[in-house]
Amino acid sequence: MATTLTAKDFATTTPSWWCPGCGDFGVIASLKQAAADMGLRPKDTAFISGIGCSGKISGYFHSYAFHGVHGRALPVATAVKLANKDLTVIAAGGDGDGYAIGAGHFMHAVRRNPDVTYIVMDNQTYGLTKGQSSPTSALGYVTGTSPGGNPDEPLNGLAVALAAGGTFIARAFSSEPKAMTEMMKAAIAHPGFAIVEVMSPCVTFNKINTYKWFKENVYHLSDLPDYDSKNRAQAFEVLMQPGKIPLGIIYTEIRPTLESLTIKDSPAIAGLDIETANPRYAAIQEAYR
Amino acid sequence: MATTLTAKDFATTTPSWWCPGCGDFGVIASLKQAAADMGLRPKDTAFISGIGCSGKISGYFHSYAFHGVHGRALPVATAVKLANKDLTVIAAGGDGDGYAIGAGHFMHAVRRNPDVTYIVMDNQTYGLTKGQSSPTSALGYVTGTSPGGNPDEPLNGLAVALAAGGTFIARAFSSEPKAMTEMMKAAIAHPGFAIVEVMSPCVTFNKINTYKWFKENVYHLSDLPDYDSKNRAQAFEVLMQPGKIPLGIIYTEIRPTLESLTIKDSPAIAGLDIETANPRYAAIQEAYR
Amino acid sequence: MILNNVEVMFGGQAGDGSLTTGDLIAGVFKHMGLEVYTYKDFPSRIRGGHTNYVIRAGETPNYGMADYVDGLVAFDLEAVEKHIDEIRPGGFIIFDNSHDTLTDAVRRPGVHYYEVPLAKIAKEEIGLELVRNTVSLGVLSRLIGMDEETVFGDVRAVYQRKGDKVVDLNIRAIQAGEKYVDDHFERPSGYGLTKGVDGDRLIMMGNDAISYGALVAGCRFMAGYPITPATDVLEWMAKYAPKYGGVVVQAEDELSAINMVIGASFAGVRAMTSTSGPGQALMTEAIGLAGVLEIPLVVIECARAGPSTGMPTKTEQSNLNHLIFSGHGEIPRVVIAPGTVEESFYLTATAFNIAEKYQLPVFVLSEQALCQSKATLPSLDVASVTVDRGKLERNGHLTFGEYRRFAFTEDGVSPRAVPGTEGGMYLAAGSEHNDHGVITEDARNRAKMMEKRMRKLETMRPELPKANVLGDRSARTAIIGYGSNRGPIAEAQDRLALAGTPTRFLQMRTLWPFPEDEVRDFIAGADHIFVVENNFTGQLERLIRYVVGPLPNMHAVLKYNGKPFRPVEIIDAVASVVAGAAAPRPVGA
Amino acid sequence: MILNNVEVMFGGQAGDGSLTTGDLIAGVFKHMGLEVYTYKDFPSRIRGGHTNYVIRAGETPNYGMADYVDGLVAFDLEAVEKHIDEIRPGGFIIFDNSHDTLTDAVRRPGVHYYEVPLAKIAKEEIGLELVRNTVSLGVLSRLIGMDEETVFGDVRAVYQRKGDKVVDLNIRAIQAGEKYVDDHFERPSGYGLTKGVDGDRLIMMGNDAISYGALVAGCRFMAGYPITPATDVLEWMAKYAPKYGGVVVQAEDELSAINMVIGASFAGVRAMTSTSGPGQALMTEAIGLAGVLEIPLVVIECARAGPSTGMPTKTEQSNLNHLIFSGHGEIPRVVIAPGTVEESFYLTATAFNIAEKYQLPVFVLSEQALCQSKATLPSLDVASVTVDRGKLERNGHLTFGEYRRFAFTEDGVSPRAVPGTEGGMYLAAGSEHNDHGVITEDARNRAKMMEKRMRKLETMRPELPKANVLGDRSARTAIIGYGSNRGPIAEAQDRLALAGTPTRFLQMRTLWPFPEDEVRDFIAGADHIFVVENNFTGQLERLIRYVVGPLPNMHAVLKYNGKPFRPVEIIDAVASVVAGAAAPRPVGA
Ligand SMILES: Cc1ncc(C[n+]2csc(CCOP(=O)(O)OP(=O)(O)O)c2C)c(N)n1
Ligand SMILES: Cc1ncc(C[n+]2csc(CCOP(=O)(O)OP(=O)(O)O)c2C)c(N)n1
Ligand code: SF4
Ligand code: SF4
Ligand SMILES: [Mg+2]
Ligand SMILES: [Mg+2]
Repeated sequence: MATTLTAKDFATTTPSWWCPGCGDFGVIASLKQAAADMGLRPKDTAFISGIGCSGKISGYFHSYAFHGVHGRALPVATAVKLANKDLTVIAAGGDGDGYAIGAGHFMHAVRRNPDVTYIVMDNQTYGLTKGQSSPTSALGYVTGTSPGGNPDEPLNGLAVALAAGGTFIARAFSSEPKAMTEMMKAAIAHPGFAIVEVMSPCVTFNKINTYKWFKENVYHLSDLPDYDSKNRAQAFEVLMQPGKIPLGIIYTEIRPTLESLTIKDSPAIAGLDIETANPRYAAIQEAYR
Repeated sequence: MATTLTAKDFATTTPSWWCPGCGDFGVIASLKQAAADMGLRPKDTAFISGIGCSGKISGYFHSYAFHGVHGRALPVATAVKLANKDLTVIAAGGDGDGYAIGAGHFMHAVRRNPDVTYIVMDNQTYGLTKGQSSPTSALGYVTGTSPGGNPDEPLNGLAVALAAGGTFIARAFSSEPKAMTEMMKAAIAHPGFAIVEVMSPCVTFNKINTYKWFKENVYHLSDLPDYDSKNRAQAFEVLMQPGKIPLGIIYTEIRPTLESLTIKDSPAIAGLDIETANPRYAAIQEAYR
Repeated sequence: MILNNVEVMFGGQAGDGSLTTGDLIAGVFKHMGLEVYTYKDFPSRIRGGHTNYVIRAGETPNYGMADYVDGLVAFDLEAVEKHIDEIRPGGFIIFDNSHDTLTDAVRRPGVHYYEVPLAKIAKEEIGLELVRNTVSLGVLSRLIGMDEETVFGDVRAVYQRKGDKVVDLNIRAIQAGEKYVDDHFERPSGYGLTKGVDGDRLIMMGNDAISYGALVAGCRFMAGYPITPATDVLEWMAKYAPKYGGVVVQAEDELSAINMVIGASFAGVRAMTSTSGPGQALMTEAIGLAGVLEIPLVVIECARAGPSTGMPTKTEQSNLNHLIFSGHGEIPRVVIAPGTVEESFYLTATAFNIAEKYQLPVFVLSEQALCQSKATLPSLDVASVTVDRGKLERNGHLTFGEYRRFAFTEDGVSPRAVPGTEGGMYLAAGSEHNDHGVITEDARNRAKMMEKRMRKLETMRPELPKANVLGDRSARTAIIGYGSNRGPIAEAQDRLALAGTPTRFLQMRTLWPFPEDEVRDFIAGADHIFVVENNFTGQLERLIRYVVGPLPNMHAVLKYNGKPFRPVEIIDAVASVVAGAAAPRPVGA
Repeated sequence: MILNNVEVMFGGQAGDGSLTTGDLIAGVFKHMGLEVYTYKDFPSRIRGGHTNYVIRAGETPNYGMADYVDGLVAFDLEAVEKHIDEIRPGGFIIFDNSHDTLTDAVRRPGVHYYEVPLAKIAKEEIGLELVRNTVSLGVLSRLIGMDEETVFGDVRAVYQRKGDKVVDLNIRAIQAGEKYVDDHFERPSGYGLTKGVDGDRLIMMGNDAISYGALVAGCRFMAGYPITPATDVLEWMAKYAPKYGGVVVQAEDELSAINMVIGASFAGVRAMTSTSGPGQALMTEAIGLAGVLEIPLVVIECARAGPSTGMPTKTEQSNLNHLIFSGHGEIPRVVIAPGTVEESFYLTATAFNIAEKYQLPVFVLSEQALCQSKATLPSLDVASVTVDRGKLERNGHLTFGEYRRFAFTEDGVSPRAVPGTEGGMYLAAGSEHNDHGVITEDARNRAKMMEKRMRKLETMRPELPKANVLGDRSARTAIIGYGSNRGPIAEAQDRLALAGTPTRFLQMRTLWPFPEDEVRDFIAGADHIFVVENNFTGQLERLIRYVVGPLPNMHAVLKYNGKPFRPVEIIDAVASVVAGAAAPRPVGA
């Protein structure tokens, strides 16, 4: 069926549970547009999300959607890709889901490099639990759990990904839909683990990192005349630079995917016929005589 | 009691469970020497280890020792330091303990920067479970769980620590005891989270990364004329350089410790008198009238 | 005319501020001298989605909701649609007809409908639609006869810190509401309130009481990870603990949190964490570690509806099995469950003494309907809380080599040294170890060590919180329950008695080690035994069966739809069986 | 003279190669036509520390160890000291006196001591101390009369791939051992072996059989994290699965492993993981997710001695409570337990059908004494294994909107679509959801969904593996047990019968949903009921009590020192009670 789909075809009938003005609306909009532009098929797309306001996003994207437990979206997504390499696999979650409870899986997904796109919806707070500090919250950020100000240095997820061997590292801003859509398309097209960290403001709880604040603190790598997204040292420099938040594709590199090294060119596992017994089974026990 | 202690005073009577020739012997030897040189007191030292051959080390270091569950040494160590900031707190574990199951905690301990010294005994394999691949095993490393060769890019723990805001990042080699001892002293002296990754060969299972192999693949930063351990970009460069393994203090930086930002200058919590009720308790309920 | 006894429900959309107004009303009732209980029923989202807040007031304490709602303040039609059948015949609805209009489908005979353009009044007369909640308060106040002075006083107290303008705004909003009633309706004959004396009382949430109890018990370290409905405790401690020299850490996950608590306790500090189902599940491995290391710690479990993410903001008692039986291998552990906000304070304090005296993990089990509900209670007697640290060797001087951290003792408890203590150095190992703490796999030592650890479960029994027995001890109908069900059960008891079925009620407060004698003695001679709990499989009933066997006359009264029991549901269940039914139907199924 | 029935123990230091020799001897016994069982008792370290390997051979299958060891091959004094009291009167010890010398303390009347300088012979005559194990094999072979041809044949087979030099070395080592016996001792009259036919049999570990069963059942995805004693399964699958188009992932931890398994199953692949206690504990939260998502998966639990790290290489059955009751909220789940290596194959295959037909997690419970023990068994009938994927909608064409992933059905099982299927798109959410999969907190839907999920536990009952009943069904003495205790119990039965106490034995193979009728019927009319298990609290006995109550004549026979039962221990426990004791003493305590 070659009918071309539009963004609307990736919408579900479920009404969103997000607050009016939440940055996450921009994310789902760009994602649907990207899916349509790339000619994805809902039936061949798996969308795995974590837990959080952000995690609700899988319910709003028409596909084989999975809303698992907190922090485990990446192990699920990695396995879905291994189980059926013909699927387009996208994972998404919040800064807490991905960088706090999911931090270990994040690092390992990066080094394994499965062909999965991972969208981190970063609002620098825990939205769904009503505004505690998150791994990306600023030092001194005052919340219910940090009335004296957050004492923890914010975690630089993208820098960590770069150090862990990331092959596609990008950052978008949810009020720049066009750029975000293009970035998502590039990420989905990237053969390997692609991270898109989206600055997605929480209008209800985060009164510091607002749309306005971001507009004042972001800049576009495309504006740096000689920025080379293949240069890891340069990528590290812009990522570690305090204060300024770079937007755009920060780093890309091609190395073998997890599937290519494990399943190689054998067919998608999910398609195998396991109902009829394999004649080679019996031979195995000869080793135990 | 100002009697000066020797390395022997930090030994326990428990016979080691390590294989003859294991790299871990060098680690405990250097640690005891460092403790003696620095005038540490067993009663004021807490030594927290994970699970693995490496994790057994806490049983061989005379102190308040803690041998917890797999991968959780850092949360325990961080809390011990917060609970009694007057203690010298040292944590240790293997590459699996610290970089696989403990990866998330590692990243967060780094960013929190408690005054804890963390020794990662890296043998690039899972020793205690008989030689499976670990997060630091080379690509293609053949083991029982990876008969087709390890498909996962090795994890660069120190680079990740650098990206996550590490303040003391160093690497030693267990057959260079003197250098290792000095490094441990510097790490313990460092006011903040200090990581010493020790190349500690597993003579029983890892037939690739042997003492010989290391001797051929390591180099000393002290031999680089203009290497500056305060230069993060330079640190990133040497850490990401494929093939060559730099030894020495790779990066140092001073920023406030977790204790200094939370407990500030109030006394050690463990010393508080909680047996006698605080007169201010009653006032709290006035807010609930 | 029902005097001084009313249940009001605020129904609207999440985040519309009805929580503030609900709290305000709860305060007004208290200050009028009434006993108050509140219940929050909100969705797992921040803004939007139907939410409701029940405030109940009476002359005697009620620890739960009534059978029906007397007055519903509905900010939209959905609120009426969802709750119309919970309105007591003769009750009333204050409906905001600014945007929605009432449909015939929600009309019931005997229910009074007061249609008030709340939002419109707020917007046009006060100039701020947001204050429609306060306008509704004015309307309600007039209809049921709240004490105006108290209302104004509380409004001032609440909005003070936002400045006089805001105070004035809200005062005017109330007056506008009152005026609308005066202009359009006459006061319903149905309800009335008289102002009594407030007295030496408090009003707080179960989670506030738990936190307060922990602080007073000397808890100076808490590590946790946010999770509904347990986050309140973490936030309360984050606010107060530092003022008393303590520290609170928001960990990166629950695995870290529980291991931090173990570390802090190892170092000699009274430590705890608070969590709910999903986090509790992640703590399973470390709880086993605490058990074998004989490290004292307190875990606050604020249960919610599972399995998995389930319904995060709804109440359930489906975590009991997990607290008692989870984990590989066998360790001694304690599970205690307060039944009221007041008990939440005292039992939490007790938990720390048990944990330290017996050197093991103690779970304080609560659930959403109790831990996030506000209730009035007598002022708390902080002076009555004592701290008993058990066999703690601190700053003493032990003789290294002689000192045995895990000495085999008669009561199973061994002297506990903490870092900084001369001569007390030892290895705390999760691997099996001998009395010195040295790892060994010797079979005989292993057996002895298992017995030593498990022995504590027996030696501690006399010190465990006893159950409350309510009602008529000689009644032939017995009811057993715990936690938030104490309220509805006790209330059901009164009415059952009036209807000729006296009952006795065992409100269990220690659930593990299972108080076998307590239960056996209690059910002796009962014709019918009802075990009331909010879960599907009858987890408490199963534990009782283990002790007394599958009794033909024992019935689990179960509710697992996320809502707490209302008394009438228990009454019906009991009555049906007493009247000959084989077994009660699950409630709300 | 005991013919064709011998239990040999190799005792030395971990990593000294006695495992290889032990396996070699096990092979020799098999090839001589005997039935073999082996038990590995090693420390949680790689080199050094006392270890021993028991190889038992007989004419009829034994699924466990005998009461006593017939012959101990001791490479050091420690081995003799540790095991001298396990030697059967009339038994013998082959002692390597190269470095140690026997002390009086280890001399026992009736035990024959053959002192042989094994290491010295190996070093001086063969030129390689390492082959002292093989020398000892020669000594043993001669003493108990192994078939030389078979021995040489097996040695060749085993060392072949290491080249002719190594083969030759080992052959010479054996001959040296034999010669030493001929020169110094006469063969003991006590033991003898006759060569029979090997026949159509296999010899494998429980973990091999489990893995093989999974592969044949169509398992094509496995994710796991190494942990003793479960790592074997991960390594077996890593070797074979790729040859059949599958993939095996070593995850970064168990949290990742179990979530990967869920992901693979969501995508339509038969998936499993294998772990032991500590890892199982970490999987708790995700198991609840699988339950509410109705995702089929198989978890292999190879139990070891807890709590916490405990004794990682020792056996225990203390994880049953956890598998059944852990987790917040309530989900349907299945626990089945093979009792032999052969059953390990067939029941694992069955587990996958149950998991997929009922769309839930199925645990295959084994323990160190079974999963890491080798035994002889009839060749496996791979053709008899069928694959039933239940209501799986694959590559079909569903009508989106009509399709309901969680449709309310009579049997509780709903049609399961997997990615790639047209029209089957749905949201798999761990939050409560309606039949379409849309998240909802509606109370009525919630109750219905809980009932639908839990209903599966009832509809599946007819398909669950039935228990084996062994012994005299009409006997008045009943024994209940599962897993590795099948062997010692069955053996105890024979001897109890000879001694005048016939028994019936229920070897349970389905432990959850608890087979209430099976157990009730079995114990009906028994004078005494013994529940034999390797744990402290009597976890299985507790489950039985739940069904039938605390029977005065039901006794838990417990052993929790890390060692499996020997038949005599069960016999003594039964005999003591039959003779009037109130209750059996814990074994080895
Ligand atoms: C194991 C577990 N712990 C805690 C929670 C509670 N919880 C739900 S969402 C969340 C974090 C939300 O923050 P983030 O991931 O940044 O998502 P956001 O809501 O900000 O989009 C937490 C802690 C949970 N659901 N499961
Ligand atoms: C939760 C849990 N999973 C798995 C194990 C089994 N295990 C013990 S040590 C270990 C890893 C050892 O590797 P490493 O940390 O590198 O230490 P090494 O033995 O190499 O020094 C594993 C997987 C465990 N003890 N606990
Ligand atoms: S709380 Fe914040 S993150 Fe959550 S939906 Fe509202 S605005 Fe978005
Ligand atoms: S197995 Fe390897 S890591 Fe473990 S003790 Fe032996 S040599 Fe060291
Ligand atoms: Mg967030
Ligand atoms: Mg290692």
